[in-house]
Amino acid sequence: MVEVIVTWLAALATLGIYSILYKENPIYRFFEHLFIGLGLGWTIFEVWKDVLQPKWWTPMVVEGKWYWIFAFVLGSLYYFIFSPRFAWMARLVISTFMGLSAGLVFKVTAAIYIPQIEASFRPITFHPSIARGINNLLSTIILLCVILYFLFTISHEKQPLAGASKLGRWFIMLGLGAMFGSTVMARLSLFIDRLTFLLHDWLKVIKF
Amino acid sequence: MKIFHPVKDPTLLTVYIVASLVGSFLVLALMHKFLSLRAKGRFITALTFLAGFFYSLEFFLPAKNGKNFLTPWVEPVGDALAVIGAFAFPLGLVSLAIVHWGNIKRKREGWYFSLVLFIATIAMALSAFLSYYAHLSIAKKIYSCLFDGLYIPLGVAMMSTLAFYIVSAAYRAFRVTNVDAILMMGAAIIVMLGQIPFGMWLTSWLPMQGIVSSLRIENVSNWFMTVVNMSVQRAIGFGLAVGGIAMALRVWFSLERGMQMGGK
Amino acid sequence: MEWLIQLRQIKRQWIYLSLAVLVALPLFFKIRLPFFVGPQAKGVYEAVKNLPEDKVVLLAMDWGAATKGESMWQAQAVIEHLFKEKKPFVILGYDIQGPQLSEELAEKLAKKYGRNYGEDWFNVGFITGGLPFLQRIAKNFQAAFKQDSVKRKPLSSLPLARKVRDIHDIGLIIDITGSQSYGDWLTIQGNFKVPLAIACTAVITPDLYPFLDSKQLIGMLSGLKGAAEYEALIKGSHRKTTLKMMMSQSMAHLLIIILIVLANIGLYIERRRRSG
Amino acid sequence: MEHATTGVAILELSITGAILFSIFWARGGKEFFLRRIAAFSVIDEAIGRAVEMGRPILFCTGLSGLGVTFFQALAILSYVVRRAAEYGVRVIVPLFASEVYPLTEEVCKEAYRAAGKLEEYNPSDVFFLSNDQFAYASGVVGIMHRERTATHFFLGDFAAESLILAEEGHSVGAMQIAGTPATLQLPFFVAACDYTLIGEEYYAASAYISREPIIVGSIKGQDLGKIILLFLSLSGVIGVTLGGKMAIIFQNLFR
Repeated sequence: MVEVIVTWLAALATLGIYSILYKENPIYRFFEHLFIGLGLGWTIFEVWKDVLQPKWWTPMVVEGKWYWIFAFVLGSLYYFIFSPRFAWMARLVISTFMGLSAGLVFKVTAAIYIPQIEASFRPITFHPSIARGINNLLSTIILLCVILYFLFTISHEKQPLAGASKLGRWFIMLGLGAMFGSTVMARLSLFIDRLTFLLHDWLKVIKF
Repeated sequence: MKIFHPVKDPTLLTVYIVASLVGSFLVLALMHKFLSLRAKGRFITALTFLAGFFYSLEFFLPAKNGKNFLTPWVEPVGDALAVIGAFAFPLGLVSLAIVHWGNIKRKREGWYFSLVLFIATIAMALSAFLSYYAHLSIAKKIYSCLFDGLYIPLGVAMMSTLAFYIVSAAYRAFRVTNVDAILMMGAAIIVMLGQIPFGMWLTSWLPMQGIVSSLRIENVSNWFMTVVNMSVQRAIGFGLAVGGIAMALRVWFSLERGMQMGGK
Repeated sequence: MEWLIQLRQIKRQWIYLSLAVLVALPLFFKIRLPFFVGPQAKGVYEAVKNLPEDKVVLLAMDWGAATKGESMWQAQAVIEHLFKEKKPFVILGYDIQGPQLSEELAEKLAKKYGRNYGEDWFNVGFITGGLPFLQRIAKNFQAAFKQDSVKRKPLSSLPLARKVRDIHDIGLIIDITGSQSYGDWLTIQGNFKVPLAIACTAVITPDLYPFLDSKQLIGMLSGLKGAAEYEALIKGSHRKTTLKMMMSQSMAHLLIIILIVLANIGLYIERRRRSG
Repeated sequence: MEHATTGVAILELSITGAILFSIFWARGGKEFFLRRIAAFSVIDEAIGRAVEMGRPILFCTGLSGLGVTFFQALAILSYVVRRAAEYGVRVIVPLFASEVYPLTEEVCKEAYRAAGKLEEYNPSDVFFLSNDQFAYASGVVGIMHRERTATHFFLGDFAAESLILAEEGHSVGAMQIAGTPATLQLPFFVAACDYTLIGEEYYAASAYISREPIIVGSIKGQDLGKIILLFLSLSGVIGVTLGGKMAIIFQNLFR
């Protein structure tokens, strides 16, 4: 029984969201607010179950680590943000968070971009396969031109840089176009899945 | 770490907790009274500066078998950040509630949708807590209807609208107006054709081997992806790496005008 | 001539409606656009067909619900072909759901082709330990698994499982994956020279081309297109579900390209009229 | 990579050194040239459009949590809110991560104070909307249609929902400026928005907007950093092409 209700609710929710494609209307607005409300309710549950209980309440009350109350003190300082006289206390916590996350940039940059730097070392050798050599040469030229395009404090009027950065912008456009084209399939399959749900699971008008 | 050892006995524990609660607010009150506005500002800027050293030093300092003197603190600090951040969630909830309570109170047009939002929030939170902690079967049914019946499908439906938007975006953007648009359009069409069997059929008459085979649509499309696209993404990545470090340094040394918590 | 210029500003609601209709049509009616099966998909098909008599196929199901939209159809096409050609295979995988979901596929297809668990295929389920564990399997398959994941019985009790002693009894490895797991299988292929094919999600395809032209891979299935190409190769597979979905994809892709052409025609005529 | 290897430490610290050196060089009075970037020269025009139409501005920071991407978006938000406050135009800021709400609230209030309009500041224009990616997208789309926002800024971390926001934003007839380090979303912003900051242009925003000498100095540092990476990459290509010992050195540079 619950299955049938779930299928019907899912179908109505899907059609409600799709109504925005025609124009903004009360049906969409209803499902929009419903969606945000459900999301908030779920987050309230998740924040307690996954963060506050296991990482704060249990260590403090059950395991006796009394010093976790300071996390509560710091967390409560946020709430002084609305009072002009005490707002500086909120800034204590905010500025500490800003400093900590700024310091994190070195590890994040290393994890994401160092492998990219290593991958840019491509041998321009034509021995095993000529195509690979040409492609590696082209990749290096593209890398050079696109980086030159991003130079801000050097004027792009003078010749060697002007041509290279224009070429760089053209390669960027080709790259963006290729990225766009390669994503079309994935986005369409999202809709095809929804359509097969509506036609097969809900209306049962097509068979698989 | 001696003083920070756990306390098992419940009454002593409550004493410790209450004492530290009162103690910290006392310290804050004293700071509030005796520190001048400028001193508070400088203290806040100093906090940003000091906090910046934690993760950067932990990353750069040499680590003997994977640990340096800061490494043991990474996990607790991470948990503390998550917990303190979690305390900001109710504040965010309050900010949204104020907006929507305002709609209801002033009976602004469409106020009943704000009511729907409140009801949905309470219904989902209650049914989630009751079914998880109290294992009530009625709560489990309601939760299943709300979660599997509405919440998940709403997300999947919203994401699937991307199929429509990608079509209208392509229709509007790929116009022969300037070089940028032409290049982007050309690469997009080739890669799109390379993904469907019909596209491959268009150039299936070309030989399978040899130089000419590189003109087959799937090979041209793959060339765009593996040579052009990968190198462009890599070059953009180099810029972002440097830009990210620059932004972090501007924040770390409080150089950004709008974000100086300690004031100028 | 006036309406030609209007092609430049087709209202988006009409575009969305035509997309919905064009995508739905192939699901109802048998629409077949000209269809071409690429060399990579044929490579996998041939490898399965030419599997030596005494060898077994190893199906690595390194996918889960997240990439079901592509990986499940690939798994179904490959398993159906293995049953049709009566080629024995073993299922395992790095992902908890992969082996389970493909076991359901296998049981459903086994009824149609009259194949029996334990003789035509067996499943050792979810494996952990990454590459080192794969190295162990390659050297001594029997010792690596206490029991199979379906009947929960020792491998010696299953006739097919008894035959798989080590990597030399494996004639072909097919890794169906939505992640970087193919790296481990490439290493195994490098060490033991067992033919390897990879069925990946479309987004991973560009990463695999270098391994195709260096012949480390004998074939590849790329996303839903790969599944549709493979299913088209299997004669008599009546359902052709992936083919219908692939037709929907093709219709949508062609709609986009036609719209772009129309828009530019409208633009061209309008510009010529303004300058003419 | 849990801890920096010597190669990584040298590289990242030399980039940091280049940036700090340029900042002190600028603090010493050195003026730097900045090439024109279209998106930055139209920010005032975009705000002006909202003023003429008497309709609010939407500033969407996408899925950004607390981090450098969000800080850059905040630096731009601070400028946009200050300019908008001068003309009495509302800036609606729906947020995805609740932990960034206090910081955003504080920056907007400071912007109104800097514009000398603190009493007109309406705290409920900045609010936490949802931390579910697509609930957030559906909510922002609703705001666009109901508040009839005239100008949209999409600046920060974005994922798949970028195209929903950009396309619905276009259908509302708004002028849209976007910028994100999420390279995979650039094609959709370039296709659907009027101006898009590509890659590192996003991190040059605060320099272009504030034109403060110190921050423009850090942009010079970014250029020096890029030249370091470019030089490293090219020498790596040569080293690997030569093969032999050179290749091994470069392959293990960061091990």
